[in-house]
Amino acid sequence: MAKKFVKAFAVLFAFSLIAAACGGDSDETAIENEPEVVEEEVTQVEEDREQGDATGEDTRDDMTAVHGGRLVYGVEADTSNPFVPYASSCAISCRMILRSVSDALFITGAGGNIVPHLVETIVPSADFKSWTMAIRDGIKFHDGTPLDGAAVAYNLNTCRMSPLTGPALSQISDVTSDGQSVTISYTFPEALGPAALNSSTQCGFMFSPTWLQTIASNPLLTAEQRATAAGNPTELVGVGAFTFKSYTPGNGNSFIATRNADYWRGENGITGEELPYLDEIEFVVSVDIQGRSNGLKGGQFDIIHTSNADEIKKYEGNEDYVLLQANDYGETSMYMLNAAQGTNPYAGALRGDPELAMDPLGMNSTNPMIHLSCRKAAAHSLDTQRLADERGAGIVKPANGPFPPGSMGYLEDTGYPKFDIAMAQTEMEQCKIDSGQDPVTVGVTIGQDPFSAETADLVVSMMDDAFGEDISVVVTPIEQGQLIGLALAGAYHVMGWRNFGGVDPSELWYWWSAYTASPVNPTVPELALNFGRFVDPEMETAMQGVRFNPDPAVRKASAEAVNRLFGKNVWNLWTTWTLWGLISSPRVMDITTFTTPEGTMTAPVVAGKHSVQQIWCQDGNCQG
Amino acid sequence: MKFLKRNIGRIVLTGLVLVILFAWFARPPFSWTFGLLILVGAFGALVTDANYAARRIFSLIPVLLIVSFVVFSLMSSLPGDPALTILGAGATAESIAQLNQELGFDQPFFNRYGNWMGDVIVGDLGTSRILREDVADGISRSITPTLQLMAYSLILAVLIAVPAGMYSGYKNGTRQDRIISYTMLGFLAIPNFVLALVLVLFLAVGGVTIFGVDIGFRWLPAARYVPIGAGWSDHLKHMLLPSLSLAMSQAAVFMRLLRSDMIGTLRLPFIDLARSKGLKTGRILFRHALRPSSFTLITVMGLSVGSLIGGALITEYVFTLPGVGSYIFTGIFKRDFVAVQGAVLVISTLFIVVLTFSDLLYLALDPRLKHQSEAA
Amino acid sequence: MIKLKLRKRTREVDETSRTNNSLGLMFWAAVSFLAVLTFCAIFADILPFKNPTQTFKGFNKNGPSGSFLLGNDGVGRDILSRVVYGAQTSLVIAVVGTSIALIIGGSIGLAAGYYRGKVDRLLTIMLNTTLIIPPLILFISLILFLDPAAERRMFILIFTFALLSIAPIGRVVRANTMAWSEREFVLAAQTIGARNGRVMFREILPNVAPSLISYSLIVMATLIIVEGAVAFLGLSVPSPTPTWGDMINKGRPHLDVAPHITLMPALSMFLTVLSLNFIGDKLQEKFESKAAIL
Amino acid sequence: MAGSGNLHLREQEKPLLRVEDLVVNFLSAGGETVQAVSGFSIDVLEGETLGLVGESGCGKSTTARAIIQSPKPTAGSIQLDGVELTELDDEEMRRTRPILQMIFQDPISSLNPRRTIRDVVAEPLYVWWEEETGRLAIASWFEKTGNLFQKISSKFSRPARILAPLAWLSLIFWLVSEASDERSLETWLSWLKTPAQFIGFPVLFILAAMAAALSVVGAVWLVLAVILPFGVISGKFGSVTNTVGLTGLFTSLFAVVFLFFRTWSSLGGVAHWLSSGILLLAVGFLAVWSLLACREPSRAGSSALAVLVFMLFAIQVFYIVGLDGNTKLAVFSLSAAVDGILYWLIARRYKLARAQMRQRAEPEVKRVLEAVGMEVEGSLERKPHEFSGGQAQRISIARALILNPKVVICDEPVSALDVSVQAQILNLLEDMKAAYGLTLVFIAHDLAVVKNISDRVAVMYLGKICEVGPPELLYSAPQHPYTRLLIDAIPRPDPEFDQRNAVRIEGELPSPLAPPSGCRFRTRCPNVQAKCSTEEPQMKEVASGHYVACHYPADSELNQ
Repeated sequence: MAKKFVKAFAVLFAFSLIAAACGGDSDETAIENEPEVVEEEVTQVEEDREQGDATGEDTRDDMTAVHGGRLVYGVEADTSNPFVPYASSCAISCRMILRSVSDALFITGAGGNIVPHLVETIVPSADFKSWTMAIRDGIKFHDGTPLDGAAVAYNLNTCRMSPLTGPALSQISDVTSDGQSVTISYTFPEALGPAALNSSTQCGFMFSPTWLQTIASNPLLTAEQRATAAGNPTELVGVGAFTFKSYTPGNGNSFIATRNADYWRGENGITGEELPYLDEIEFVVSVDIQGRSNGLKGGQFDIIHTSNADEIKKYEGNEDYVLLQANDYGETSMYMLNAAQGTNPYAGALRGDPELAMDPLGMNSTNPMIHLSCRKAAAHSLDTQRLADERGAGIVKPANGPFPPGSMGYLEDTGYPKFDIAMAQTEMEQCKIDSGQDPVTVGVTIGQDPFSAETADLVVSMMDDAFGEDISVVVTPIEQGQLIGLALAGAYHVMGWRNFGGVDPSELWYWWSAYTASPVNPTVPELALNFGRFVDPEMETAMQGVRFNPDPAVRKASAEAVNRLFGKNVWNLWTTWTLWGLISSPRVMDITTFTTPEGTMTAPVVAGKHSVQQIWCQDGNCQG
Repeated sequence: MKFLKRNIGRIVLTGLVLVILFAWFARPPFSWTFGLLILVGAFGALVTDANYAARRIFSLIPVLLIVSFVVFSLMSSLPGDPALTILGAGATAESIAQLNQELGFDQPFFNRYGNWMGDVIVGDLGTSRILREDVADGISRSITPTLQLMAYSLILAVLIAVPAGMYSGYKNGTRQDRIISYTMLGFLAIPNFVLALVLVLFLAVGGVTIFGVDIGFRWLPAARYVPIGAGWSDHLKHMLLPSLSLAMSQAAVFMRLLRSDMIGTLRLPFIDLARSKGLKTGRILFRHALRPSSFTLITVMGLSVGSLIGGALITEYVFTLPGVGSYIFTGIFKRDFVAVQGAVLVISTLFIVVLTFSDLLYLALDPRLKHQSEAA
Repeated sequence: MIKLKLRKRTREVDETSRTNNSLGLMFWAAVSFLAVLTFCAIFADILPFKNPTQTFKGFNKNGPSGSFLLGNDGVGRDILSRVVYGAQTSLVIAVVGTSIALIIGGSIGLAAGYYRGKVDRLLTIMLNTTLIIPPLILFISLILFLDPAAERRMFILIFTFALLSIAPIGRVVRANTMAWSEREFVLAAQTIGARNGRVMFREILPNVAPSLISYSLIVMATLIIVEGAVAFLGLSVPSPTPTWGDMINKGRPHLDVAPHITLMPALSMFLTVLSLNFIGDKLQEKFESKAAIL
Repeated sequence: MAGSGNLHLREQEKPLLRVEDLVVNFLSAGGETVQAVSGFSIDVLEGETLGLVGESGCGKSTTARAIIQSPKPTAGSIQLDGVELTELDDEEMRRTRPILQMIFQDPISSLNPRRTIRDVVAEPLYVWWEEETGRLAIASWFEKTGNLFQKISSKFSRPARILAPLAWLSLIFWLVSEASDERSLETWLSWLKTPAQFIGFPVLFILAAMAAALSVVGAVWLVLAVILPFGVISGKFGSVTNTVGLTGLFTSLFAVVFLFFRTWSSLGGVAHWLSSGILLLAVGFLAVWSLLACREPSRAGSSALAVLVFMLFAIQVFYIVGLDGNTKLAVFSLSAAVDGILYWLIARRYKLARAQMRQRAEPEVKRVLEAVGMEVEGSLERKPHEFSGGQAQRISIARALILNPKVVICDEPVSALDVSVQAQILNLLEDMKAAYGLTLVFIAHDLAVVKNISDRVAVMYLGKICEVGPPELLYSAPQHPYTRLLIDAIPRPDPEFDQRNAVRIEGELPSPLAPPSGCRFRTRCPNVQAKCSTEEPQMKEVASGHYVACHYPADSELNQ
């Protein structure tokens, strides 16, 4: 239930088939009446939070935006270096940076639909195996290279060829371009199409091919080209509202970008708008939430983000600061369990080794969590309501599955084990037999910030209360950035984690698919997006219903089936639904309000991420 | 030459101050600054006692070799495959082997050490594959805040310790002495991370109320580093709290030393002579008693660099300063052994040089020592 | 005018030298504090302290109350018992670390100061090499590179602490030994045919011991602070074993709403370190003044 | 005048102490040579008292210390009862010390402030009795255990003393290794927290925590395994290198470093290589040491023991490296038990003997204290600083006398005392001399002091002898101008004699770094001639038993 888990490369695949296919015609997001009094606002937020649809919308009175100002954004981690999408383990802080220097092909609309942004129109072939996009004409990268079909194709191909992002794009068979149009071919009918390349995915962001060709790590380069490539993979050249100025890695250091006068939505651009308003934006890494919060109070930061509900709660009702909360499309906090054991015929079939062993080195064989009884025992012993109340300040809710309230697959009762010490002890007896251990020894890996560590203490104490001498829990704090590496390599037993944020369940297939569950082997790590490495044939069937069936009722039933499978097999120990908070000085305006050139409202906050082009400061001065 | 010899202490001190000022305004690479500092110190010592200084400087070479070896073997034994760490999760067996070859990890230990040392001697600390920058650049960048933090702390500590120590030594045994001594003893017992938290709570964050009285203030910033280039006052404001939290325990150490030395000095006959000449107390204290009482202080100031470096690491952590402590910390957690190796080597070298240097400075300030060392 | 002042000063000095011989109320207060703390730490299991890792539901961040004398921490644990059990960790690490350093540094210092010459030079170099890498940097490098998974944390902690304290203790012993070796009773002992070891341990060591012990107390105080710093960075003995530094670190997120979570361990660390320093100081003063008489 | 020559030595009479051509040079901090004593020769017959006088800094005390070999002189010969002291090794010299005692200038400084008078005076007895009893204890133990080491040499007390505490540790560690498991720290801490067990074993607590912290109890065993044999070996070979303590230190350092690397090597890589290297070094070191031991024929018995212990040690070390966890523990426990019992047995014998020592020494202590005129009642348990200077000097004399020495060197024993006490101490020394048949070398800077006590007086200047002779001749007819000046400087109650008219020594003593050429006194001599700067005067007899080293002694024609 630790709060600040680095999210994996959320190469998130969007979303609803129909909405995408129709190209975003629906403009259902009428601006709601804004509550006028702060108290009402608070009440409203509380209600939204209960429903799971706190959107993080900036509902303050609209004033006329003014130009100028320098915004300092305190972000939670220095999550990627370099930032080039094909090589980046890009978590939320990194995504914010990408959003400042570039734009994505598509963007998530306010209703969860997909809205074209750099793309003008999108047309699928009849069999949905090939999609053709028309790119807006006249957009230029910061270095003057025009954004045409070839540039888009080049960007997509770098991602496809990269060992890091390639597997997630494995269904693309070919990308061709002609003038401003790009055609993407798939190996099987893809109902979503390239709409997946929206602002939630790092590969949706476009960067200058001229610049990419100077980067030595570019997988499209030949060996000779690589030898002479001298570009810096952190000095991003995108199409965005801000141009790269400087980047120094490390805690306390920052990424600085200055206003792009030639932004395609600016006064010199093709739309003739006035974006962006800020002169400069600086993302300062401040790993420690107390450091960020103190910095905000001390005036060193103008805006910070956090998923620490305890800290968010402190700002609630504080009129000195603006607090925006978002938990729709949100992630779930959990203790991820490594279930690698036996063989994986699914991934094995792809590799020509049907007997593919999941744990060839026996690294996970001592993990009791490979036994269902142990997983159940652990789940029964966790008082998630108490976790939500004491660690989440009561403003988050205990989770029972990967789908939060409001989501398609959400269920009141998923069959996930409830807090019940008697049941837990019964299961533990079975667990001791299954695992052959007494006491049962579990290693828990968590982030090293004090809050997560304290939460882990609470969890350990709950298990102690339930099992006493029967269990021995060893907690290991690790730096946030390291967690992802261990998860990918499978070098953990239990890990504090936060994941599965997304608008539609189909986006989440690769987290749960047996095809993406690679064996545990840190010496030859293979990309395993299914970090828990569970192989669940029923899950495969259920996910196909979600992904390929256009019937909403079937999709909903399938998603619920997925949810129940998680409840039944206890692949993860759920704790709470994640709540994101954006806290800023009141001078910072329109923090999450963003519309496309066509005037379509976009989703304010998607799993903590929001747009920055539209932000402005009162009197053109963010510090006051 | 005679003038030189007689005033060598002053000349060296002036030289040092000039170098430091030059370093801050003209911002040369830190290696130059160090070189200059060492040169000035060595010059002072050479003029005073060439033999001794030369011996000290030459004796640095084996020490530095030991340090480099220790650092290198420590970092080489780190668990996990460095190539894998560098390449990240998507690495294949071939690419790991290739990178290992490229980085020379397939070579025997001593070959690697030799190669590394060869590079280090010409100032090339290697390239960090994880931070993707030259390690020397990274250290140059991050050492500035650390050195500033250490320098300000040292200055603050001296500013607090010297008057307090002198007064306390002068008033030895009185109530004032006891109050000052016990207060300083208290500061000695407060760990700097606790002091940092307390200072932030009361002086930076605000909103602390006790019985309805607001005792929290928002006078000073609690996070971030502002370079000198962005404005002196802003820079100093941002550095004040970190420096203060680091300085207090040092101040306590200095003050206690100065106090006991002062008590000793004030008992010496030449102080009575000065008194009998009718000099004012202040003049006696500052012009006559301070200098002979401050030699231990100077030595200990050199030694305190070690604890300052350690303290700076924690202070940087609490105050989000992008110093060399953060650099090492990040490097360690990201298993970026090239960066850590370089940074630890630089810091240790800095530490040793400062230690030696404080010895030499001591010599320059107090030429009597030359004779003492002969007599001993 | 000046003369008057002078006379006054002299009288004050006399007063202090008199008070130096009695240790004073503060000294005994410090000793009793440490005694109580040590007693509680040793007998924590027997005394009626609550389980330091038990989390009491609904008590999180509660202030001091009847059943929880120092209040509860962020997850409802009893701060009082955590402070006491934290003392266990701090004291064990500091005492064991200092003892090892005392044995090794003491013998090195004794040999260097007694034999002098080449032996002295060699041993001094050995001492100085332990000073090469700044303490905390060395420490963190060791911890993270030797044992990222905290399995042998206690060993590394003690080992490093001992390593860090050898040089200072060795130097003190060496200087003291040198001074005492000048005394003629050392020559007298050699003259009656005592072996070098006997001279060192029977004649010199008892004279060096008082200042050594008072200095060790100060070293111990420093170690407690360093252990706190390391725990504050989350690198000390793995959680949930309570340590003061860890408690301070974990209280940090709640500093504005529940400062007592941080304050209590910080205060106990402060008092312990203060007491150790104070006792060390006073003993040193006392022994020095006694040595001056001899 | 101060000159060379050994004419004054009495070859025919077989002196008890004979010093010939003694040279003592120091290196100053600046690297220059200080010539403290250059070519000093003297002899002392049995029962005779030699008075040695000269200014401060002339090398008297240096001579005295050179005689007792602390430090050894640069060159020259010192024979005590026919034994050449300069050729003895440290151990042999140590054994010779009881017959050659010394009384020091500063009575307070020469008594250890932390010990009672009883212990101060009895210490020499303790030293030698312990040697005796320790040797006996071990010898008898080895006899019992199969006659393996019958020829245990006489040098075995030290191991016993080291072994006493270590034996206990051995047992303790044996217990620890028996009781520990993987979570040994917790086990041990909880075990130790139980008061009854805790209070008795504070040391155990610390060490057990260490052991538990190491998680490899056997590893701690290694430290012991290294230190224990070295205790034995170094104790025996202390005399070979005189670096006993150093050896022990090196060994424990080896062990610590080895331990460190061993832990480290479990992580693989270069550390493993290093640890093997260090282990190899340590073992090699030991091997060389043992070989060295075997080469000394006089120590054959103890060498055999050394080899045995070394083998034991080597076996233990190799077991650690080669075995897996459980076997390792078993082997350790076993060897620990063997070692522990072995050492414990030796120590028990030793302890018993020691308990009686104080009691045995008491009559002896009382006897000498009474002999030097001290009030025995109530003073035995007092510390030196509770006595006056005169009393302290008496204690000092008692300590020197308790071993029944033949020769006592008195290094300015009265110059730090009040004049009234001086006479008492001088009388006491005369009495003692008579009572114990002592031979005294009495050093003073004051001619008046030695006048009555001495049978023969030698005058020293800048590291050389100027004049030697019986006091009656020397005082009445001093031949050397320096002697004359010294005698003139004695204050005398003769109203006729005007002190101000007496010839005075002018100028400072020249630096011993660069003594004057020729006659060393020439820079201050009132009668200096050209010859004095070129030629060094030789010792010549001016009257029977009266020798002088001067080109122009007082009785010579030139002076008349």
